[in-house]
Amino acid sequence: MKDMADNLFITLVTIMTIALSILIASAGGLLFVNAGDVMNGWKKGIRIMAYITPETRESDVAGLRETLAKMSGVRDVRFISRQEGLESLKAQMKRQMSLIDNLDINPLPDAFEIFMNPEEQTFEKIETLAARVSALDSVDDVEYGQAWIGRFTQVFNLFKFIGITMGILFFMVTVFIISNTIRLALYSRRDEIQIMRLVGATDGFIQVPSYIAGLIQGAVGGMVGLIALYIGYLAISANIEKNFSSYVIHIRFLPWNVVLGIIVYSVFVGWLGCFLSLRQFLKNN
Amino acid sequence: MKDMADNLFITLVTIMTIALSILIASAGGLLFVNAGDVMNGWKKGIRIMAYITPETRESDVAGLRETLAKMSGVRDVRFISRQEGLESLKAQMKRQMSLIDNLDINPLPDAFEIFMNPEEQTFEKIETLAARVSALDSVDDVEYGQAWIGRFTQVFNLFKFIGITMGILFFMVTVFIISNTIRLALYSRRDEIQIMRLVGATDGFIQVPSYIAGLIQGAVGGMVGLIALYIGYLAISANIEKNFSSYVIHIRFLPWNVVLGIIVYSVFVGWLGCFLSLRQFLKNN
Amino acid sequence: MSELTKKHPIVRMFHVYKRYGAKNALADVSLDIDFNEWVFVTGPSGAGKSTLLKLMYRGETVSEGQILVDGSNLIRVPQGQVPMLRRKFGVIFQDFKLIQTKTAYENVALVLEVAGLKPQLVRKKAQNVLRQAGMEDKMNQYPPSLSGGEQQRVAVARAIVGDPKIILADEPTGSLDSRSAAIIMDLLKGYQSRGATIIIATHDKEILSRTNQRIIYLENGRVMDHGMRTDVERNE
Amino acid sequence: MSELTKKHPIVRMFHVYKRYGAKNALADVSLDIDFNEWVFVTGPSGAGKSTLLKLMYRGETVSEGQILVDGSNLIRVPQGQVPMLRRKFGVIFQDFKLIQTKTAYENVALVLEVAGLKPQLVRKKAQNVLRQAGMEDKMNQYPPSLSGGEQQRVAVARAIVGDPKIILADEPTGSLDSRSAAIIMDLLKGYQSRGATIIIATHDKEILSRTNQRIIYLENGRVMDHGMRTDVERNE
Ligand SMILES: Nc1ncnc2c1ncn2[C@@H]1O[C@H](COP(=O)(O)OP(=O)(O)OP(=O)(O)O)[C@@H](O)[C@H]1O
Ligand SMILES: Nc1ncnc2c1ncn2[C@@H]1O[C@H](COP(=O)(O)OP(=O)(O)OP(=O)(O)O)[C@@H](O)[C@H]1O
Ligand SMILES: [Mg+2]
Ligand SMILES: [Mg+2]
Repeated sequence: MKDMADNLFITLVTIMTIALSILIASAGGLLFVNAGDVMNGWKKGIRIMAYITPETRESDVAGLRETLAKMSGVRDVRFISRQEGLESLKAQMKRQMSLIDNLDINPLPDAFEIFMNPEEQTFEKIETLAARVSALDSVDDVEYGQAWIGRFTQVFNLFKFIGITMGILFFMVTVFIISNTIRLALYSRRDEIQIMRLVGATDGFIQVPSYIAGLIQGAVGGMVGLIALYIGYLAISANIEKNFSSYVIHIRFLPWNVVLGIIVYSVFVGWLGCFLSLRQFLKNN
Repeated sequence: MKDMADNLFITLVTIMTIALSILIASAGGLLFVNAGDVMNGWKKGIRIMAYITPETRESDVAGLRETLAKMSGVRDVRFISRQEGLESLKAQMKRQMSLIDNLDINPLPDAFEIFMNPEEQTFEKIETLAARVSALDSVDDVEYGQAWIGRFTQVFNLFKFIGITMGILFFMVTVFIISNTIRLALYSRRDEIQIMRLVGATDGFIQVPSYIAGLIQGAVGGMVGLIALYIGYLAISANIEKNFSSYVIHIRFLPWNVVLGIIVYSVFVGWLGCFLSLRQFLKNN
Repeated sequence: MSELTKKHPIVRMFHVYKRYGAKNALADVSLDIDFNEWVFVTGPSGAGKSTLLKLMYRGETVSEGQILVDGSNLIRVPQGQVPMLRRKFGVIFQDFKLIQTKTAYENVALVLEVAGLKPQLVRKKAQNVLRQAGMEDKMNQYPPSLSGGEQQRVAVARAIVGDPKIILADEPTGSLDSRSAAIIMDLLKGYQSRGATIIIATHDKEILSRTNQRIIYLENGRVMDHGMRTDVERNE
Repeated sequence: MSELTKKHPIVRMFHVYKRYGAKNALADVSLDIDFNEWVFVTGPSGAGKSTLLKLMYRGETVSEGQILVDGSNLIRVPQGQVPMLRRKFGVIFQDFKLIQTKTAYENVALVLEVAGLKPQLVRKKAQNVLRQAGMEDKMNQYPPSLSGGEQQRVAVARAIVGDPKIILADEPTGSLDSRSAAIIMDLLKGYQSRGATIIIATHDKEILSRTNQRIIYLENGRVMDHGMRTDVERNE
């Protein structure tokens, strides 16, 4: 059939368009998955240090631990003696080692290290908890880790928000471009469709091949996009590993359920593109 | 003219496609411009600390300064006395202040802080310079700031590489999608074009309206894309400013020459899309 | 078809108007066409012949008046039933309306596929009817590579392949030499004898002068002459 | 056009073949058509009439043989000069080939715009020729809203509007009643009297039987009869 050759071109255009949309969108997804990994790594590092007043008696420390452990949002509490504290400080300060070597006494207080449940770890929650811990009698002072991580969480959340907004936008854009591609394809078939109707074809008969084509194009486009992403991923991660050994975080590919979701999504997009363009086309032609 | 209504749809599709391509590509550009700003800010912070051996005489220090200042890639050299060093250390360590208060003597050596020319500031250059400084007799030890910034530069360069690769890919994708949209539009006009040829129209006569349309579509699409980007920029920067006051870096819009370049580029894309599709179309039809 | 046979009108029109803007393409047309009848519709260019046929298969809808086809009132046929209505007709369009991207064979077979026939039956019927129209050896060519007359014969084949109750032929011999035209007319006569109703719009003086069938003469959208079957000779 | 007038051939064909695959659409056709002559081409459906005309304006290229048009050898005309060659012709295509998305007026005006005429002149000429073809009141309609005969008259108007040297008319009256057909033939006669050469492919017995012009009879791609102008009566 001659229309196969004509249609082949249009089919390829549609598949390429879907593949590119999926590639770009899922590259964004890959970025988020890995940025999320990094964020989670950092989040695990967030803890609140509660420095205990020197006057606190040994026996009260156990009570304090209980109190802290019962506070909402707290996952774990660890006691760090002043000796431990000095050791870790020494470990942190390589250069200024001599500075610590010259110490006569240990100036550090005992402390509790408080870990939070990662799910509940928002900037606000950390601040609230820190305030409540700080209000306790036996607590001299509170330091909640790298405060910038809290800030960073907010920046990350902002980017997540931008990402989701762009994702929705991108979804609409993809559907738009694809339904237009399909509509242009139908457009070049409008004489044919008109004639089919005149010889008694139902809308169903006319639509079925378009739907089948749409679903196949969606599936193939999605897979091509993902394969391209995977190749890109391999190239980049190889590059990163070569240049940075395991220094920088290990990047991983999209989990298989997301991959599956993307293919389902692209089939859906193929279908939706067909649905929208066919409905409008058959109404107007 | 009735074909205006038909063409209007195809014209809108083309413009929207160009606008979306430009939006996505220039959003990437915006990200890079601002990431570049941040990087440059960080780069300015990179310096090499050269700790001077305690035995060095006062008079030799001046000579050392000269030697350092003459080294290639060095922009500025600043002497930091051991007193100054201790002060800044105290400033850095809020919590462990008591630790320093308990010091009997100042354990720090005198040092030179060496700043590099930002243009020449690659990771390799920093390492080379540090090695050469370290080889000097009067230099006890060398510390080049936050080594991670060097690493970070490399990550950034990798991303820049990915960005440029994606940019080129995106350029091709844009041209591809647009030339296909235009080709599909021509496709639905192929009877018309064939008839025009039969009544003696030259290829030029047939092409001119398509080219004009292509250029206008390119320009309008580019502008629509940039306006959409600007609106998005305003929304996001307002959001950032509200949430983080001036804590996070101030983000800026694309400089005007880049904006101009993008419009020129989108006009060029419109033209190229026409050129490619027309050339092939007129050959085959 | 003697005058004694009881009439069973298959198409009935009552005061039908079709307007395009201010223009009446058809005005106050009333007529009955009997089951198994053979009718010619003639008249000058732009008289409304094609419009008359279009209204019957609901290619257009009436502006005013009523049309009954095979007992059902066209304005009452719901949109979803229009394909069923159209399958009662075999239409030879004035401009052929062949699908340019399908071969002659595929164009003909489409009618049967649309009706849901089995593939082997489709093949047999479509090939058979193309043979009758003298297009056997060209059935794998695409319309643009066929001569005008060849395209017309494919259009005829497509119209009759589905064994429709009513054949609407709009200028079915306009692109044909007299020998090819005679073959087509014989083909249509064969279908009539198997029970079909035949309605032909034509300018062809030669065909009109030879017939003893009813001729409906249109001018400016109005029926000027109902030409009963008995008045064989017509003065144009 | 007496026999004494010296012949100036405007179209010359020498042993022309046109093959589509194994099929000869035209075989060994040699003929001369004189400047200002009026020639009919006839023959059964698929004989090669349209193909013969297509070769003249280089709608197709010959498989073998040579064609001279107005002194230039068609196979030597470079691709870039084809538009110029085509402007010498006014072609009435068998399937009209009107642009569906342009009005009747725009379709006719296109020929003049293509040739680079001034807008006011375009308007005047196009409207004038549409009036002559009897399409004055429908010139702002689109082809799909015109009747078959009306479309054909627009096609005729388009063919003559550019004052071409040669008019190629492929079945120019196929969709027309005899009165409209007579108007078109008169229009063409007027053009001949102003110096144009007229070549008409037709089946129309009525027209052929009335003429005293040369008739070229094709069958199976071969010229069976060159019909010199003197032999008025033809046996088909
Ligand atoms: N969609 C339309 N819009 C406006 N006018 C129309 C439309 N369709 C048909 N007409 C007009 O209606 C009139 C009748 O058209 P119709 O096609 O029925 O004529 P016809 O008798 O078949 O003529 P012909 O012999 O030339 O084919 C014509 O004048 C035509 O211009
Ligand atoms: N592109 C093509 N490919 C294959 N065969 C073709 C092509 N064009 C024409 N033919 C064949 O060439 C033959 C002559 O065609 P042509 O159109 O010249 O006939 P014609 O004399 O004009 O007939 P009609 O009176 O039916 O219009 C036909 O049999 C046709 O099928
Ligand atoms: Mg008609
Ligand atoms: Mg022909």
